[in-house]
Amino acid sequence: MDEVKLKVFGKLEEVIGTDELVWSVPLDVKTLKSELENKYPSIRKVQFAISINNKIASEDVLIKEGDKIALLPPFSGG
Amino acid sequence: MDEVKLKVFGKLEEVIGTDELVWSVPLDVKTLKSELENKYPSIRKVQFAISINNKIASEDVLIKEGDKIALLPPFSGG
Amino acid sequence: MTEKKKQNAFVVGPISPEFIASSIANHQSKTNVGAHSIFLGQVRADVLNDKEVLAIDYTSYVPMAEEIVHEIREAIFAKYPLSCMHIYHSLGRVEAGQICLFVFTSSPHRKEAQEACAEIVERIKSEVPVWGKEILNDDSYIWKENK
Amino acid sequence: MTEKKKQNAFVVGPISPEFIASSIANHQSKTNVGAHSIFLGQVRADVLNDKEVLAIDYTSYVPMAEEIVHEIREAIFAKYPLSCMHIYHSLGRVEAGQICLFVFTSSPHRKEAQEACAEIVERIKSEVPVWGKEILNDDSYIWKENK
Repeated sequence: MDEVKLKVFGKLEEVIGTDELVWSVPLDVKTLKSELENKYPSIRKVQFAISINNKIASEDVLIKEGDKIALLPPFSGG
Repeated sequence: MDEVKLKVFGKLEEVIGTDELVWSVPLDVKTLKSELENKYPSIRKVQFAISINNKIASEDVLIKEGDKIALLPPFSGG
Repeated sequence: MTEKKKQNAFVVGPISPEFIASSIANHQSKTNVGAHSIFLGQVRADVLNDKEVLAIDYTSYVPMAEEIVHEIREAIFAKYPLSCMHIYHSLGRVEAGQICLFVFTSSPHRKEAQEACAEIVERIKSEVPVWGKEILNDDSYIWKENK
Repeated sequence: MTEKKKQNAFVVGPISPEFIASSIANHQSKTNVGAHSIFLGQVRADVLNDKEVLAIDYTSYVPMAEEIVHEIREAIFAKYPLSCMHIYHSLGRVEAGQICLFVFTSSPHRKEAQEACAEIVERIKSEVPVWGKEILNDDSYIWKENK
């Protein structure tokens, strides 16, 4: 079965308890979000975006092996 | 007879040939301008404002003894 | 003399006034430049829940952040006739009163440098994956969120 | 920590990057400040009638100029919630590539510092009695006019 790594940042890293997860693919962004929320119910209270290959992805995009995925809470640079 | 000093700046200082004139007062700003243009015809081609006590003055203001007067060509600071 | 080479946007720790000075001094040879606009972000000692912010600890998803900063640079160079553009953001701990963001634009006339600088700052804050953890004076912390 | 004391706006010769750096460094104790906006005017080596501008020689009606700068400061402090404001303009000769105007505003949040800085620059250029004589590379000169 194919897998991708999910990089986890900021507040989410604390809530999930790690800076990297491994996840089975293919699946779309919306499905990844709901699988994450099922496995880590406490992340439901954290708003976050998902990036695929350094671009913020919309919910219908398919994630496949080799994609670089990251879970990004709201930015606070500057 | 009462007199004031007129400070002369920038391009006007060159055209008139000095950085200070002495002028008979009282007279209004409009009259001063026309007297200056009669005495120094070449200043007609230079746009300039007149300040009284560090404020740009409109043409109807009366200049009297003790006023600080300056002839100010267009600014070019910055 | 347009300068578009790829630059690293991140520096470790605060951005020093001396670094800013040398960045300004480097532009004395660019005699087509008439205006520089600089924005500096400085860490505020805000009071949150009766506790004072001592510092902000910045982290980033650096590969994505560098890519986004590069896209912003290209878009701003395409939109405004700039001679130069420099963008630096801190990573790691920056104390209250120290500088964490330095945006520097230069152009022949002032409007372009000023508008480009303001637009870059807005885009950096909303698009670049950087997170600031506000360290409070009782050793607790709060994750900052840009509005 | 609003700082409104009367300052002299004029400096003789160019404004150095080191002066700007120390001005920035002086604000590290102002921990309510989150944003600095800086504008720098730099002398351009424009080509006029096939001759290059080597330098600008600035003169001013200083007592009036200081009074107008003071009025601008008061008006801008009244309009924007600024923590600090600094305005410096050169007198005398400033070579192409050197800095002749330094406007520096600081505020808790960025919008106020940015807008105040831009407004000060516009007002300085249109209201303050300063004249620049552009010295050309054949020893002739042209009196500059702001548009």
